[in-house]
Amino acid sequence: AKDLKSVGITVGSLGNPYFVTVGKGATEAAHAINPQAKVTVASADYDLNKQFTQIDNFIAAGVDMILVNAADPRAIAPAVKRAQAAGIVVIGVDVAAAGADATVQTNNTQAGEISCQFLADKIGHKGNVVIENGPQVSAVIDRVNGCKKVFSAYPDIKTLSSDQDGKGSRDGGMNVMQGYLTRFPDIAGVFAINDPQAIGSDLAAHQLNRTGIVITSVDGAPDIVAALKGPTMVQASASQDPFGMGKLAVQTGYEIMQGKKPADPMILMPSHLVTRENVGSYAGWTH
Amino acid sequence: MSDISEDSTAAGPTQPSGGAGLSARQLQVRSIVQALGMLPVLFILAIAFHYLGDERFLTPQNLSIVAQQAAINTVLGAGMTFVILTGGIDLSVGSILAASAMSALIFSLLPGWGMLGIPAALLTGLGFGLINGSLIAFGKLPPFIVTLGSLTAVRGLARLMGNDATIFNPDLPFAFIGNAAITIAPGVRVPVLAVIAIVVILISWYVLRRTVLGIWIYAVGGNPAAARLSGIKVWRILLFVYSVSGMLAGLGGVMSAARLFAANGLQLGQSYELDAIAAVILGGTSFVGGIGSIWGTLIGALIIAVLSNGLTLVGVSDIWQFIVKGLVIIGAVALDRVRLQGSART
Amino acid sequence: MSDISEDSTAAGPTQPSGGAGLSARQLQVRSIVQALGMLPVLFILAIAFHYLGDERFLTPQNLSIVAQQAAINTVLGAGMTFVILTGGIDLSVGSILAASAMSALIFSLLPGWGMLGIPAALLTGLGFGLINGSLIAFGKLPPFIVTLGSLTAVRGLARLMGNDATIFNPDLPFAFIGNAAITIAPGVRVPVLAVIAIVVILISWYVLRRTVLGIWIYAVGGNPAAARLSGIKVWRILLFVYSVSGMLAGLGGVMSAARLFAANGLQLGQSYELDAIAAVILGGTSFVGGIGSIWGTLIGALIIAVLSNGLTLVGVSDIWQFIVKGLVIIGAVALDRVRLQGSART
Amino acid sequence: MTLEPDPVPRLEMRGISKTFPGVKALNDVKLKAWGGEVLALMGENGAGKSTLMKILSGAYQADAGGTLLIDGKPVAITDPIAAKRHGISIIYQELALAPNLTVAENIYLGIEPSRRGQIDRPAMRTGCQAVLNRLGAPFTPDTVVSGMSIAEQQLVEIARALHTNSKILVLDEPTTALSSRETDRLFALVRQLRAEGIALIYISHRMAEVYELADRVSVLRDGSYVGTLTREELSAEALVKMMVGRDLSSFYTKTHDPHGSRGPVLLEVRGITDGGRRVRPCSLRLHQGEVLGIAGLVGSGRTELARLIYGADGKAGGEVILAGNSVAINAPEDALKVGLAYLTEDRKGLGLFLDLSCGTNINLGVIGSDARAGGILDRAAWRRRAARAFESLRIRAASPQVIVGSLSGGNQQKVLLSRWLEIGPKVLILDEPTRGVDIGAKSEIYRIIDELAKRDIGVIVISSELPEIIGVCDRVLVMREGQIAGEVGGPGGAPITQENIMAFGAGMAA
Ligand SMILES: Nc1ncnc2c1ncn2[C@@H]1O[C@H](COP(=O)(O)OP(=O)(O)OP(=O)(O)O)[C@@H](O)[C@H]1O
Ligand SMILES: Nc1ncnc2c1ncn2[C@@H]1O[C@H](COP(=O)(O)OP(=O)(O)OP(=O)(O)O)[C@@H](O)[C@H]1O
Ligand SMILES: [Mg+2]
Ligand SMILES: [Mg+2]
Repeated sequence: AKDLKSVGITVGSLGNPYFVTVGKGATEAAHAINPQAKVTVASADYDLNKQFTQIDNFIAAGVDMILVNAADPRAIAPAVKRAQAAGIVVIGVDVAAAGADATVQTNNTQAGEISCQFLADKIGHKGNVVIENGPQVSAVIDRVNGCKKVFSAYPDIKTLSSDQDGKGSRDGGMNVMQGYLTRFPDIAGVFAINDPQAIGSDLAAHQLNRTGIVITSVDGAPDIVAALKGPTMVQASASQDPFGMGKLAVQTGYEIMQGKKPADPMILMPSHLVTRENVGSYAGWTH
Repeated sequence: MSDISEDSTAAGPTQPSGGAGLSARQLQVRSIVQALGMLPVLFILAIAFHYLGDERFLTPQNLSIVAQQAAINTVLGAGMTFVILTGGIDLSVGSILAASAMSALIFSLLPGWGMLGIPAALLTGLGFGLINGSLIAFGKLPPFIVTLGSLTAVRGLARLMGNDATIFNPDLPFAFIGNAAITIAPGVRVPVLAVIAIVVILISWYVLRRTVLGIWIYAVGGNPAAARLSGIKVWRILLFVYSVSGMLAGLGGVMSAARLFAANGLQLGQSYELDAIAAVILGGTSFVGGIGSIWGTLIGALIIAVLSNGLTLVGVSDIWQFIVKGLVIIGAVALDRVRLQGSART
Repeated sequence: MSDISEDSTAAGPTQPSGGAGLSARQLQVRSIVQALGMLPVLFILAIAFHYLGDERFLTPQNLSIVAQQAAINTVLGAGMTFVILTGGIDLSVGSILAASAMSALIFSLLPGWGMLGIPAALLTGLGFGLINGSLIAFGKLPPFIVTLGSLTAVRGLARLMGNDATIFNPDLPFAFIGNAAITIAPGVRVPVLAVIAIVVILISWYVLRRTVLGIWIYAVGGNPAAARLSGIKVWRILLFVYSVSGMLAGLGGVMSAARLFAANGLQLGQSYELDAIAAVILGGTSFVGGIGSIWGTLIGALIIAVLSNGLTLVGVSDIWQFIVKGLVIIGAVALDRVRLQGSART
Repeated sequence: MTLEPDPVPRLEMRGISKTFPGVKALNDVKLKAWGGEVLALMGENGAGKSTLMKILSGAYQADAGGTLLIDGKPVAITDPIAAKRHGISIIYQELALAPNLTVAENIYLGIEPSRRGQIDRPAMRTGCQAVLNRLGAPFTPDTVVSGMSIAEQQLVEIARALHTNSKILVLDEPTTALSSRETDRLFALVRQLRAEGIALIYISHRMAEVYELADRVSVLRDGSYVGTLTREELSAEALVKMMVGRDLSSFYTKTHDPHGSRGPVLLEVRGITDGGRRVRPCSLRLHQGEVLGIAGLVGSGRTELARLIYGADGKAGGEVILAGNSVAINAPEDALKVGLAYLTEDRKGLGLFLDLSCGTNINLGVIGSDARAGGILDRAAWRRRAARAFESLRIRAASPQVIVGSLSGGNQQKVLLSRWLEIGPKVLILDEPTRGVDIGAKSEIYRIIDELAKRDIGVIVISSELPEIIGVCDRVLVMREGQIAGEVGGPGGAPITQENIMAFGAGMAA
């Protein structure tokens, strides 16, 4: 059997704790296979050039496996090919990577759907909603599409805006939400593309003494757990399992190294909704 | 050869007979015009946004939001003004803000001692500022490179402090800093963040205009060699300005932590340095050093905040926000230039 | 900085009798030392990474990767050198690179005319450079603000060009630029990207050192007022340097497009300006203008690439990469300063 | 003015050496100065005078081995503050002001009156005004330095040095930009300070000033001490011989035809004005082969007039006619194109490229026209011209590759002058052409002016040094308050004398 000596991981941004957790899951899986295995996690900051460079560096460093969270699912293809030519197994994580041996990702469209379905139900299928967009990466685009699909099913739900970038961060979400709240006197619900934005939006609403807004998002991050338990307007988050994702990616990659290809190279991890009701039993990101 | 020279001077030494340089009065006027130079731009923007945005811009509530959004950049810009007045630059403020916010949150989690988060953040900022300043003052290294280095290194440290995760504290003991507002008149509430920013501006103004230190800062920026020959300890001035900039970045960290209840070593403060520098330069402070005022920086920071807030309010899409913002920044200085035309010699 | 440097042997008509300035020989040595100043740093880094990284660093394959990684930054740095030599700055290169790469890809998709992508990108870059240059040369606006404005505005345009999506072309007609290598000796293959970078450096060197234009660029940077009084058309020089910087950013766009087969208006080229400026300043070019050399920029760009590549190779974690990178940048200039000590005038 | 036979000099420097990277600027120099005397320090450009004084003021550190005694006690001067503490004040040759600050702020820089850190501006203003009054300076304490002319800035420097009570006052070429009125003022002050018992060290290249003021003269040559002459021993020949190491014959030589056969009018300026801010409508004519002087008090607008003619500043009205053709001059390059050149009075600020080599500075005006096709430098021409300039102006530098910033002031001036000589202009305006230049070089520049006139070039000389104006010019215009107040010399005009010029300059003559 081929040995797993080192793994290279390149992710969109290590500033997002989500990807840090992916890295931890992958590290645990790698160490389970070979306690001496070296795992390097690099942050591409969503720059394809940087990501290519990192993959080249991994190739030069002679890793056995690369987990790539592609800055662009299609455009990553040449780099994937190069790595495979050097005999490296390439696994896409969180986002598809064209040409990769396999991809492990959350079903983002589904996540957007369940989050917005919950929102729609909570507001009684009518009223003004806002989709607080984020950096245009495929995961975000999928969530927004999933969400839009749900909203469009209800003629009484009106989407006021979906073209503002909350930058995926708390203060980005807060600033954008402040604008929304000033602009729109009547908002029933807000779907934020990730948890930090949702919390930022909640902070903004609190500050402006606006109540009764239903906020939902996607991620199930540690801080949303606290938010769901506390006095916030955040009602639900479609959870992802980054730790499990990293683990599964390495395990899948290791099997491919041993010659066992998965039946479907696209492995979708379903998202579960974490709500105020079930948050007590939610295990969170770190297993 | 001195037969006629006596009486001609009797005409009075104070007489700017024919040609002396600009008088202080003129200069003061010019400097005020320059500092307030961008005020018209600010007003035009505000009015435009008000009418384009369904008259929602100039409401007390929204103005308080704008003030809040401008506050952190104003504080960073004040520190940056000190630095740029000496002819330097500080690229590391965004990273220092992130590290200080991390400090603030880490200490805020100490049971019973949560308020320690504030001094911890200030000291973190001051510490990094001192390191920057020492390298520049004693090592005589170029400020751009030193602070570019610490932009990178401090960013790493900030991430290390939180183990690359977001630290959050929903029960932040100093949350009022980021969220409370002070009622200064019936119905007029000023956010604490904005009050802090105004206090920082006032102190900066006092230091720059009313103290010896202020003159020395201007002198070092105007002609470092002359300052040195006058016996000014240039290294002290440099140490001071970078420390101030660091400490104010630390204050920015406290403000940001208090506003968000959370901090993240990687994301927080990314490219804040550009906004701070933009505020300073929009405010008419010169990159070569020695010329500029703190009021300009305040107005510059307000313009930037008004732009972001107003464009969102009007519903301009994110893409067009970029384009419009860029053009307005250029347009603002261009306008300023047209207004001040013909005041410079070669 | 001895501008016409070769014949220091032709002992001048006057003798260095007693009190004269530095001799030409000394000056030349100093200037070479300055330009090559960072070479030792480069060597030390390379050797350290080689031994820390299981002897993988100094392999032909890895060196070719490093060369490739340094290539784009070198090209941007060359343009930036021109700009900084005149005392200016160009913050917009990253955005221009993104917009040009978008142009390259959009045109590359025209059936049968795909090669048009190259001139399209170059012209896009040149166009934006010309706009920057015009605002600075004719509008007399501060370069920092103008290019900060275009950093933002051009970024928006780049996103607009691709409708905020990635444009992808797997059959890029000029893919060889980003992927092929030229065999210059048996077993020694140099990536085309690196060849382009070297050619750009050579041409820049020629322009700066062997043409009238080059001397004018140094003159404008050294003393713009004197340059004007000497009859140099300062506006032309400024227009030229910003156009060059824009066009080279366009070339960078072609290189990036060819390497990635794709371009994205939002993500591509983010904060590349900082890397380019860092390369220039690490290379010993002075921010105030008038002093510096293109070779220094090359070495600066190589140091930055070696650092990124080496740290990953050695398996340093992302956080520590930040910290180490920052410290090495500061350490490098500090070392340089120690080496050159005692050569500064009051 | 007899010297008290005080056995202990106020200041004694012994065995002072100073090495810059690549240059030994001073070699085992000694110097003594007593209180109540004016010691003139003389020497050619680059002899090391300024360097010696900068060591005294703490701006430079001498090489190890020298000693410095004040009132017989050895002292260590490690920085400018230490020098101030020992009562040493200095007026630097190269202006050392912060241009963005006001006069008062500059004068008090480093010694601001303050109460608990807060500056006492009224005290500063009053103190400053008092010194300005003593100097008769034509500006206020609140004037910002960056808008002032070089002469005015020099007055600020002087005011700064005078305003502290010092035991030793060094004046390094304080009068290079001053006209006779300010100079007289300054001299009166110097005499007064001497009477108060202060030791004054006075550096100048103007013989007349040295004769007038000096009690003793010490001479440096090539960084070494040559000797000291007392007042009784002082003679031009002896001094020149000590400084230059050879005899220097005639000083002002006029071999061109002053005005016997006047050439045609080369340059005519009609009613040029900047709108009345600095220059009210001025008209003048310059003949072929004529040397036209422009005299006037500091701030009378001479520089501004020249800059208007040259196109350096925008004019509000007026016409420039060259060789009978009206020419449109809107920028310096337009002036250069028609053969009109202007040498600035501010060589560091507006003239030289301090970080570029001497050769490039010399060639800067002509590299464009020398260049081979495609703008490629003609390096042979570069070397040829640089070598020629070095030879003809006796520029003291190791080679043309040396950066100009490391040269002494006088040599820098020669480099700048040769830039304009190389372009071969038809009309050359020289603004304070001999600022800070030693006698050898001065006579060289006078010879060149004469030479230019002989080649039918029209030369305008703006100078604050009346002997110079009188010595080299054929005709002199006198400016006052932005206008041409009168004319002396020329065929049928009043003779060129100090009295005549000053009468117009001060507005005494109708
Ligand atoms: N850029 C400027 N801004 C404001 N005032 C100026 C400027 N330049 C010159 N002046 C003033 O204009 C007057 C005329 O200056 P100018 O330099 O022409 O005088 P000048 O006769 O050449 O005397 P000198 O050069 O000896 O001072 C001076 O009083 C000077 O202070
Ligand atoms: N900072 C410096 N670095 C290198 N060389 C210097 C420096 N300062 C002065 N020199 C050199 O030292 C020598 C003496 O210069 P200094 O300025 O003392 O001459 P000076 O006698 O004052 O001449 P001048 O009459 O022209 O003012 C010159 O050769 C000069 O080039
Ligand atoms: Mg001197
Ligand atoms: Mg003058």
